[in-house]
Amino acid sequence: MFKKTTLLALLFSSLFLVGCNLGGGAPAGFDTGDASDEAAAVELPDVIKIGYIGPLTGNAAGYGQDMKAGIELYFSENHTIGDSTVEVIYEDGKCNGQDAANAAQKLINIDKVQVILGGQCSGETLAAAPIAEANKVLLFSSLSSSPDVTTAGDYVFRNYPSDEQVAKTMVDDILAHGYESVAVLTEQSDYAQAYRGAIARHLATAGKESVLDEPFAADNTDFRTLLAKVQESGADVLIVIPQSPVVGAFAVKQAAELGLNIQIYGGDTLPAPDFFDTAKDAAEGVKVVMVAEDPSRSGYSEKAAELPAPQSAAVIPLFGYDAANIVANGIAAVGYDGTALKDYLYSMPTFKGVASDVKFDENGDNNVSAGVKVAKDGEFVFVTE
Amino acid sequence: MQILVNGIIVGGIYALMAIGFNLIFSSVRFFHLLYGIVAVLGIYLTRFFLLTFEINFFVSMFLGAAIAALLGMAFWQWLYKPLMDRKASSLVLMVVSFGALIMVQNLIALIWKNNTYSISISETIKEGYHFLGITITFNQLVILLTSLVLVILLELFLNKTKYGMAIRAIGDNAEMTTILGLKTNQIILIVFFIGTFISSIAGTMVALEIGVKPTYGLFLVLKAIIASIIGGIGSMRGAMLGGLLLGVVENIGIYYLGGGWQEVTAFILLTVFLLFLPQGMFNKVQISN
Amino acid sequence: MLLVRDLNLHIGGLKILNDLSFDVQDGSITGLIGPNGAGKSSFYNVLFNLFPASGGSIKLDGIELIGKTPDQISHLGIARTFQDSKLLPQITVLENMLLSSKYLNPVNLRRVFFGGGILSEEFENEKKKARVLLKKVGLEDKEHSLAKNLSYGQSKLIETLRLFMYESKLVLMDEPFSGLFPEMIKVIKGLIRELVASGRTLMFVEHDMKLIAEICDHVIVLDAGSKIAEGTFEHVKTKPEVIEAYLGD
Amino acid sequence: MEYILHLAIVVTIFSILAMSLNYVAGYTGILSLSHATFYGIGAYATAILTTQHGFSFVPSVMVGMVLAAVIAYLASFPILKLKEDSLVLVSFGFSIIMFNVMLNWTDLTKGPLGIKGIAAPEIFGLSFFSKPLFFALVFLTAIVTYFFFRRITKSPYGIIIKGIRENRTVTAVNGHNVLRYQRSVFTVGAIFAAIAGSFTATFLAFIEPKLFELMPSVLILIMVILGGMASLKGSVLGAFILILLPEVLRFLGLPPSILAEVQQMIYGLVLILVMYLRPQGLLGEYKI
Repeated sequence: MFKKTTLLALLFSSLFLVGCNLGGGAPAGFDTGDASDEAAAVELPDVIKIGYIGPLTGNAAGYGQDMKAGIELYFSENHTIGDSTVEVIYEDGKCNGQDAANAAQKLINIDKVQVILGGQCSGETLAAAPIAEANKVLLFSSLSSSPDVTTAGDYVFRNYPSDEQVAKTMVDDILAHGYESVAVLTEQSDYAQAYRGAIARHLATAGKESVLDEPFAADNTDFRTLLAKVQESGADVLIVIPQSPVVGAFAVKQAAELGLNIQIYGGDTLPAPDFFDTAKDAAEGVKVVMVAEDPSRSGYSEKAAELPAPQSAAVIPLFGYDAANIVANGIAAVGYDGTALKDYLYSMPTFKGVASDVKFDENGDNNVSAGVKVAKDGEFVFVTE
Repeated sequence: MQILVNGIIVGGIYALMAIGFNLIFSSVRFFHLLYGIVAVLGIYLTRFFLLTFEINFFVSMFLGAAIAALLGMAFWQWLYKPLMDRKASSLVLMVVSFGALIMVQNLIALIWKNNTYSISISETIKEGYHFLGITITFNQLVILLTSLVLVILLELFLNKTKYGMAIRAIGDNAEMTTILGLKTNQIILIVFFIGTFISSIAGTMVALEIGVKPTYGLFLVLKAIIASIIGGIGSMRGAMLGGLLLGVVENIGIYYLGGGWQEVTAFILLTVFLLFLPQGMFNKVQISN
Repeated sequence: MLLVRDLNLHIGGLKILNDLSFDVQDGSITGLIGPNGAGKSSFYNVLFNLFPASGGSIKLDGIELIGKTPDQISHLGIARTFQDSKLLPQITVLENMLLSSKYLNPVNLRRVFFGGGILSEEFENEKKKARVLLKKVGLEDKEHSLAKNLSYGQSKLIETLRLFMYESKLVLMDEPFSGLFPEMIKVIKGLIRELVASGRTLMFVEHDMKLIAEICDHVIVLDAGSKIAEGTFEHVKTKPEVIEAYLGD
Repeated sequence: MEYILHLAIVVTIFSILAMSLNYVAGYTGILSLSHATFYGIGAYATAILTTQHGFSFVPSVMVGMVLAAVIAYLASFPILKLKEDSLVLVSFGFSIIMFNVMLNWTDLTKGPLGIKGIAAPEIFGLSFFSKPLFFALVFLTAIVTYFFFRRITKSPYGIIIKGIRENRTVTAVNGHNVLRYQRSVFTVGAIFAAIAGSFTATFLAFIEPKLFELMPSVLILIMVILGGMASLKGSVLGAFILILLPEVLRFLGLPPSILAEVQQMIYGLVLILVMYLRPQGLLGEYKI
């Protein structure tokens, strides 16, 4: 009995000691004064540590791994910034807030990074954002597309388009093709639900309303009953926004089996080999709206060729590549400091990346145009009209 | 109408899962939560044979199921039996089973990744057959037929063979089996083999419809448990009807409440049965009381 | 003290208890005997409403017990033991004893936190009482052992001992002697005498006719849920229906 | 060092959860798989009230506690009608239903998008934004929680609920209203889970339904089982081990691609080993 008590007392007191002494003087976040003006004379540490948070395991791992591959490619080409070597520390955010928050704390406090590339899922970014803000660390997300990220904080940036933009392009395309009644099926995930809201808003702006708008359970792959409902609703176009390619593929496959021959639009989560493995020939003609991938851009094809086969879409690792590039440029220009980097990003001229042009607005968002692609012979190609 | 058909097809798979689960539960009397994940392992093996050696679908399915079934026996012999010999409570066995479920699930994820994979018989997606205002696909016909054949074979086995009768006896009374001249442990091993075999086949049917991923282990065993309880644990016919009812109710739920509430309908059904009809539709044994 | 009238218990199509009627006199020791399955333990269970009676009445000093919950019935002054020792295996011997304690007011969270020490004072008294009892039977060193670590005889003993923790009027015992060695039987017999001496009325179910003859002043014989005889042991043992019931068993 | 402070806060919050679940599961024998639901109710109450209705922290916690109590009390009616395996199943079903409510009632909870920008607690004008202060607050709450449950379990009340865990019939026959005690225990356990939820909401500043799904409930139960049923100290130890385990793995240099799986496999292994080697848990006496 005595032993147990002692053990517990030790545990608790060690926790408490840590809390009171070691943790003392941690940034309280009140003083926002010391904006860095030392940008002119850039002094860099011997080793520059850059953090990464993204889903490396789980359902969304494809995106996290692709992004990681892009970042790895950049730093394998450019080992150093100035004279300093670069070390990227990859942490698994598992596409959820709690793990991303733990990872952010670890990166910021143990590894002392000034820059985190990530998170990739919006949930990761939103949970990591307040920690990054409080510690004045730059959080550069490439993939989080939730509109909420726009206002997540001063230190939060992304080079990927917000769902808001992508949804507008989709709705415009649907209206341009003269479809009358729209059915919308969205997965119960942050990304898909944000998308759903954006679609509804853009339809409303055009004076329209969907004839069916239903969420489906996360990772659900049995769409038969929902598709029967779509059929009954008399929709002539169906929007499916899944979190992962396979989920979307099952919707497409089962629609074909049901004989539901209407145009299907998907989110930018569809393009992946997985999608075609499952949907097979039913994929033909499915349209997706995503960031305007432009293979004619300088560097695009070369870099794409050097990367391992993407698990999501070819353009994803290139956004990672660009993000790494921008951050490296920033560090070279203003030094290894979160606040200085933040100011640099807001004021930097348009960056000509391999994936897209990048120019941040006052919210740290980047205006990238989106385009419509259609599935043809096992891959998505841009519609040229 | 189409909703009903969808429900019956999904329900047929649940029914198969429930039958295998029931078989095992009535001989060992604890929740064998590993049941689902071993079936999932069988599906991955099926897919592995299908893709690597390009063997016929049905041959792969039987190979996968047989290996899974051997694993099921191994789990009984080396995981549960030592605890059963120590007279551990059914809760302990359930917790151990859950721990093993987590381990196997993550092992599968390590080997084959976390993604959803699909399995298909043919290389193209064909539109289903339409008649009487409903649509049914080739896959679904395969599912219905396989389920039917399996159920008939099992009924014959349980009623016409010495082993089958021993299995039915063991649920009620362990002494009976000794009278029949068979060792209890042998019978339980056979039960694990057959139960797991059925679950793996049922799992492959699921994969034909909606694909497979590591987390489906828990999903499948939950459906099997719910269907068994609805039908009445210990009763084969109950398990079948329970599975069908569950499938139909779930699909009606999706239709009227919306896809977001899919999981909820199943558990409401379970709660209603546990509270008001704890012995299920065909009672044989009442659980925990 | 206890009036049982036309008591019935039907489960499914089975008549477990059938129009049972008898009285238990104040301060008496009443034996409830009969072959296996006669309904002796079932009577206890119906009395405590563990099985709901299908009809009839049980009155304790004029208060109807049918329809009351087990805890209410206990508070009216009835205590009981179980056939197979129902000591709770994973709590200590002392805690098993204290589970039978009654406090002046219901034990609830308000009294735990804002009772002004009254509850803890009562609690300490109960603990003292339990320790005195344990000491009396020489089990004081087992106070903190888990009940599952006791021998069969010891747990039977504690089961009887804890009847003293509560000033009950009526005590129902279910085979307190079964499976015990003679010395232990002697100890428990002594405890039973003390229970009676303290003014409690006793009922008990027992198979050993010698013990029944020795202890009981009144005997009720059940067979297949019905009372077939009643009176002193000497009286009932000569009755042909009693002999038949036992021989036919 | 803020990282260690961060982990200390997580451990402390989970200690509150594990202790309160131990009160429900370890002491009273109600093996509930819905603890994370009440944790979520507290978190959402604080998140919604402070971000949208201008509540300050303390009143929002109180609303969360009341809400959790009411919902737990109502849920206890179906859940406590059952025992053992079926109770586990129905409590699990209840948590699935509540998870879906959090997911689908988007007007209130914003569904899968989650709620962000939850401010740090402010009590009597003192802001707990800084980590050490916040830790002190959580730590104090954990100490209060510990002594609260200790006081109960050392009183006659504790003996009665342990009796209920062991055998409802015998406890009832000894004059205790079993159902009333069980309801009270279930409700009080839920209230403390809600407090932990309020802390988590302000601590992470962002919450989403996923945080309160099945796995957290299971994780808390594993903490209780590992630490020891009916041992409050054990629960603290369980929380300590299971929260720190994955963090230690981060430093082992395992490739991140297998980290999550390995971590989960260790959870599974821990469960099996505990059941085989020490079914009463590290500091407990009671075997399930």
